[in-house]
Amino acid sequence: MSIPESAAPATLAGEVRRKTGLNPATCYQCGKCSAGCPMAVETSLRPHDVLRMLQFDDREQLLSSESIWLCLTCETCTARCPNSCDPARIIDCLRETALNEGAAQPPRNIRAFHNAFLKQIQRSGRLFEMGLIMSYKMRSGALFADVMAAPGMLGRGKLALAPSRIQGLEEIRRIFDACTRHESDSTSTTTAQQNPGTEGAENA
Amino acid sequence: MKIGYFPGCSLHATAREYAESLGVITGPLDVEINEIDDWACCGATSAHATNHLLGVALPARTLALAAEQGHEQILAPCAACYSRLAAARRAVDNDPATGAAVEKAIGRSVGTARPISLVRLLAELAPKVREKAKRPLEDIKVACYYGCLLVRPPELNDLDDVEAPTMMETVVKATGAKPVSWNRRLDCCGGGFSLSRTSSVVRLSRTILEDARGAGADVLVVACPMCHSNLDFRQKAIARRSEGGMDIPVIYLSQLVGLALGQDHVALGLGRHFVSTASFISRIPGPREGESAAATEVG
Amino acid sequence: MARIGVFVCHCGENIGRTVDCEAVANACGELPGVVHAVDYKYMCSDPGQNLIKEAIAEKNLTGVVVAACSPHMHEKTFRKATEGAGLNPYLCEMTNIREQCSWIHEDRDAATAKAIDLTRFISEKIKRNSPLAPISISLERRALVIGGGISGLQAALDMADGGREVVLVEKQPSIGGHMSRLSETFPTLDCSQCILTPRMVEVHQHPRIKLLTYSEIESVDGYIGNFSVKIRKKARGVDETRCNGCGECQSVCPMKKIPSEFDAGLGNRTAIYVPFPQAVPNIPVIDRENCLRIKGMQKKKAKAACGRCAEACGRDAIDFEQEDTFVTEKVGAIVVATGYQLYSIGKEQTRKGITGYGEYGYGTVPDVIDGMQFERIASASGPSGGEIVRPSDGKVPKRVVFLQCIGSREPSKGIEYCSKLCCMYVAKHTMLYRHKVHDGEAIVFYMDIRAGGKGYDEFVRRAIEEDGAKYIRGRVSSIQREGEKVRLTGFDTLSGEQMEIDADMVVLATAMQAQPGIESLAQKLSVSYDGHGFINEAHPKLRPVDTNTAGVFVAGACQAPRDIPDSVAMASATASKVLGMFSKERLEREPTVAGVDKVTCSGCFHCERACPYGAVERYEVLNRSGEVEKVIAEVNEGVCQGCGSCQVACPSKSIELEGFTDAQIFAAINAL
Amino acid sequence: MNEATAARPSSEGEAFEPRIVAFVCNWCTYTGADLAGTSRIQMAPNVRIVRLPCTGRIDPLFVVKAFERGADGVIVSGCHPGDCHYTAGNYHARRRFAVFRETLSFLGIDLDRLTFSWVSASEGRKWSEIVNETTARVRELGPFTSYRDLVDEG
Repeated sequence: MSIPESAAPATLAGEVRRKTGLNPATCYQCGKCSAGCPMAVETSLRPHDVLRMLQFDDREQLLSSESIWLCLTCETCTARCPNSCDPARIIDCLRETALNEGAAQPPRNIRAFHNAFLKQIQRSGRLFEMGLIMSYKMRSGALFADVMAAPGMLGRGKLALAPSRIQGLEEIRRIFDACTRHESDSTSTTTAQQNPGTEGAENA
Repeated sequence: MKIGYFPGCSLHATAREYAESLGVITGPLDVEINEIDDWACCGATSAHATNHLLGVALPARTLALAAEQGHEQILAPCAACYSRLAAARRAVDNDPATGAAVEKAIGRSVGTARPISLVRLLAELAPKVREKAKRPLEDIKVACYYGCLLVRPPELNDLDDVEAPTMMETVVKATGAKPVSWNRRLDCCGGGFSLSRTSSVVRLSRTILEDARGAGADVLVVACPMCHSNLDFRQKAIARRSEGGMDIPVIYLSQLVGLALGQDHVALGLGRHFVSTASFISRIPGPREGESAAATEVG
Repeated sequence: MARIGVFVCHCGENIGRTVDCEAVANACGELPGVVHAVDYKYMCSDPGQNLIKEAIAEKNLTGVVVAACSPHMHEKTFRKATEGAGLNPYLCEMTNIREQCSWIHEDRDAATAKAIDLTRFISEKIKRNSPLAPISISLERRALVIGGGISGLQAALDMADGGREVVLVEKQPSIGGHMSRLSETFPTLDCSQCILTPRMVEVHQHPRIKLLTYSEIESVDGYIGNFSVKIRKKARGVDETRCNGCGECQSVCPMKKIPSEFDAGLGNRTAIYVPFPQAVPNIPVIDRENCLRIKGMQKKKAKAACGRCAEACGRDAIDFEQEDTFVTEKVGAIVVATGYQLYSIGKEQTRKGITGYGEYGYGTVPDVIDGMQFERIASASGPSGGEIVRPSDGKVPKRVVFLQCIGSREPSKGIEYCSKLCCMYVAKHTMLYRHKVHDGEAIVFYMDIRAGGKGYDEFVRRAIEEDGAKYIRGRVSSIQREGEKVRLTGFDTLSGEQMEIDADMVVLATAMQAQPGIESLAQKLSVSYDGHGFINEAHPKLRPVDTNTAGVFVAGACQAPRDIPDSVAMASATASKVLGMFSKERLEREPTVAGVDKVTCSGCFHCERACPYGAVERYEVLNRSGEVEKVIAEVNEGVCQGCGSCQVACPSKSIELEGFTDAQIFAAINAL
Repeated sequence: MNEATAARPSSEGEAFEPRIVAFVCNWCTYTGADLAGTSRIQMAPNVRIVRLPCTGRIDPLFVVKAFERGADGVIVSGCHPGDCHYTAGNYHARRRFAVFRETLSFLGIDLDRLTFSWVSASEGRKWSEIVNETTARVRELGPFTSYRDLVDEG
């Protein structure tokens, strides 16, 4: 079976196709996804631009772009794409590939949030909002954001004071390791230092 | 009807009132919800946004726990948790390679438990809600807000349609209230960027709230803690930017149903919202004095 | 002893690139009985065919095997060549080493080995072929046309002008089809009615055309030259002989608010109605679901309701008790011209596997209409008398947005093909709109403009350059009602801008689909159709207007999306095919029919039960004194179509299908 | 026994390549296979097509004879129910082969080596999938030797 050139294994599109089964070449650049994208006004690369760059293998520019991190994963593009290209899943895969290749450049706050969030799960299995906010503030430097909200939250009993740990914490750790190792087996590069899962574990 | 229950992290903290209201309406609706023992976070956006397998394995463990604890169905009131559980179910069922990797990661078989969203469950129970309603909310105009993960992606949608769902409206009508027709029902509120990119959340949630207000809604009803915090907790910031301010109470579908069933508004956690629900509650007639629950005849 | 000639074709490089034709020829050369084996670059060319003729003459061959393309392509060509050299054409067979070998394999050795195997099969089979003479059958030189749109009318007129009798069956109360609903037509902007109405009248008055409107095909029996078609004439409720079309009944009918199908739901009609002013025949029909009298009768009510039309009728032409009647027509050829229907964005769909447009509100957003509805609005005989107004409040829209490719080119909605002509009629719509609303703004969302016909692209450029239509390359994600306006969220991929447009009216260029129910008609005609319900032509280039069923032809949009100029040309093509067929007194038919071995047949008549055509008849074997010894089966050569089901059902193997006898098939299998 | 089949490459050197015979009807599946050809859809080269006017003409004995003469797998394919060019041929085939399946397994033929399918004239891709799937399945099952051993001994 001859795979069309734009999705040949060596290209980024080929890699996306291998990981997700989706073929970026099916996109005929109609712009309907970008028309409905809530973040189109704030991003330089809209969903159909991402597909275009994939078709022409602009690997570095795409993997290091900030736009793929500004995606709300709201699935509007995927729901309305005439060719079922599933841009949402493709952009998910690009973020993952970017992280694995150390090319990812998410805005600091967003990287901080994802890392804080995943570290929380590794620490107690469940989200402990106070811990999440502290960990997010440390990483993002947004020390004073929402400080005024704390009393309101406490007053309304919306802030648990202690994390609720689960028994199966070991299982959660094993899941994180397995998923990170699964990453390094299937990606071309071996290093996975950028992956938040592991980073969280380092400075627990 | 016995059903497994996956509260999700926020229902124990920032969205306590969602759990509280759910707790008081399941009784009258003859639904017994059993919290799954030792459940863990579903990973929400951060997991699947950075690592596809992680985004499936975490919820898959919950599916496995539910199956082991004898639950065929899992109620996931939070839209994000429902979406992740459905994504795990679909990945395991349709993609053998991912299924194998998931079962290797979680070290147990996933079993056959399936998630159900709260909107779907309440829509199925709508006749009972109508029959048990003690306090029909006649002249309350409600804007039903679905957001993204309740209806999209299409293959995970458990409601009646992807682009024109009516199940929330069905439940609202069952409570006696009147759903208004408005456009922003399925738009995204900014979701996981609440902390990390608040400006986007304010921009998106503002258009939603302004549209609901324009449609004459007295209250906005949601079924997702992320949407709720963006529309309620961030409403003060939005009010500063929207001419004429903004003061629409944002409550959970379970709270509205609770009100209709005559539950006390404190028990429903209606006091925990940032936008005061006092004025809205005052307009609701108390339960009909002297009439027994059974005799209440609902228009 | 068999003297077989094997001819292996390179077909330029189509075969030669992956199959070693020389090796195939050499390998077959050694087969027992093969006395001549050559390979040549183009067997179907003149020199190629001469190779066969010369070989037959020089080596007096008893069988010819041509290893080349599919028999569907050139079996007739090579059989003619064989016959030209004096050898019975049915002693020539083809091996398919192109479509079923060289084109689908890349490994040269495997493809060559396969080509040798396939050629060996047919070489063994040909040894058992017997010379056959074509069967001549009677030919009913009358034609049936199904569908009274522009294609059906044109085909009927051409055949009738060619001197043949034509029966034209139309499902709707009047002929004219979709074209009668159009305002103007591209690329000349001449008025649709002016071209069509004279055609309709010509058909109505043509001495050799029998027009059956408000009728449908009930069943089709027989075969090429001898079809017997049962037609259901649905009850109009009006006696056609008496009615003079005065229209009194319509004016008194109390049911005034029934949405008119002709006006695509924008205008209303009465229960007894004539679809449009220029209807042919100009005879009303009673809508049985909405007529108070008939509904009363169906509910067996004692007192007869309404009946005003009958009272008003001066010629006593109204007949509520009228029943469906049946007519059987004997015809030699059938032209299918049933046309198309437009895709609807609604939630309910008429075809399986098709989804509507939830993101555009499934058709619930007011002032969002489809192309046909815009034609009705723009048409002088339309609900607004030709003034462009919007359906919700009758106001003149100041900004109209046209969306191309709604349904078409959308695999996610179940339609992956392009409907070919929406680019043209959207450009036409912008012109009609701008000509009537000079200060109006016309915006078109498109992906690629496909205007490939003669004068077509110039037509679109005129809409853009002179009539000021604004073309935006991109698509719209959602359509919603925003107060009085229709809010579209779109994107312009050329400028990279997301945009929200508030329009007064939106026109969707929806996809062209096959008519609902075409599958059952195709099965009655045993004609094959594709996954979308479009009728399959026999071969896109070699036989574009034939179907695989002999004697059944296809014209117009029922075969694929097609505009009026192409439909008219295709209709005339079918007429020429039919007239060609009718130029002979009798028809010659493939002699591959079944025959009974009178000696071994025990008269169990299993074959009779297996035969779908009733081709098995009874033959009485008499003894010397004339008494009936036994009754055995006999095949009527004219009726038998050569399917072979009888042969497998026969316990004593006494009935054999010529060309596919057991000996031939087993010979091929044995060569495995 | 034809010499060509005797020398079939079953020596250890080359991997086992199954020989599959396909009995197809001329109007639907054969035309579908032609369409796969014109669209250049690549597929396994193991299948040899025998053209018959209709599946109604396919005698179950053909299937047995094919196995006897060295086939490792057989495909029988024709028009979808309702689409038959002769209106009822494929119904006959469906009934015959529904009954004949037991006899075939009684005759020692593993039913996994048999593929029955409906392929219409416009389903070129579906035909290529059936060819590839059957070839892969039969390759896994290995050569069908039981009949040939009988023939060699006899």
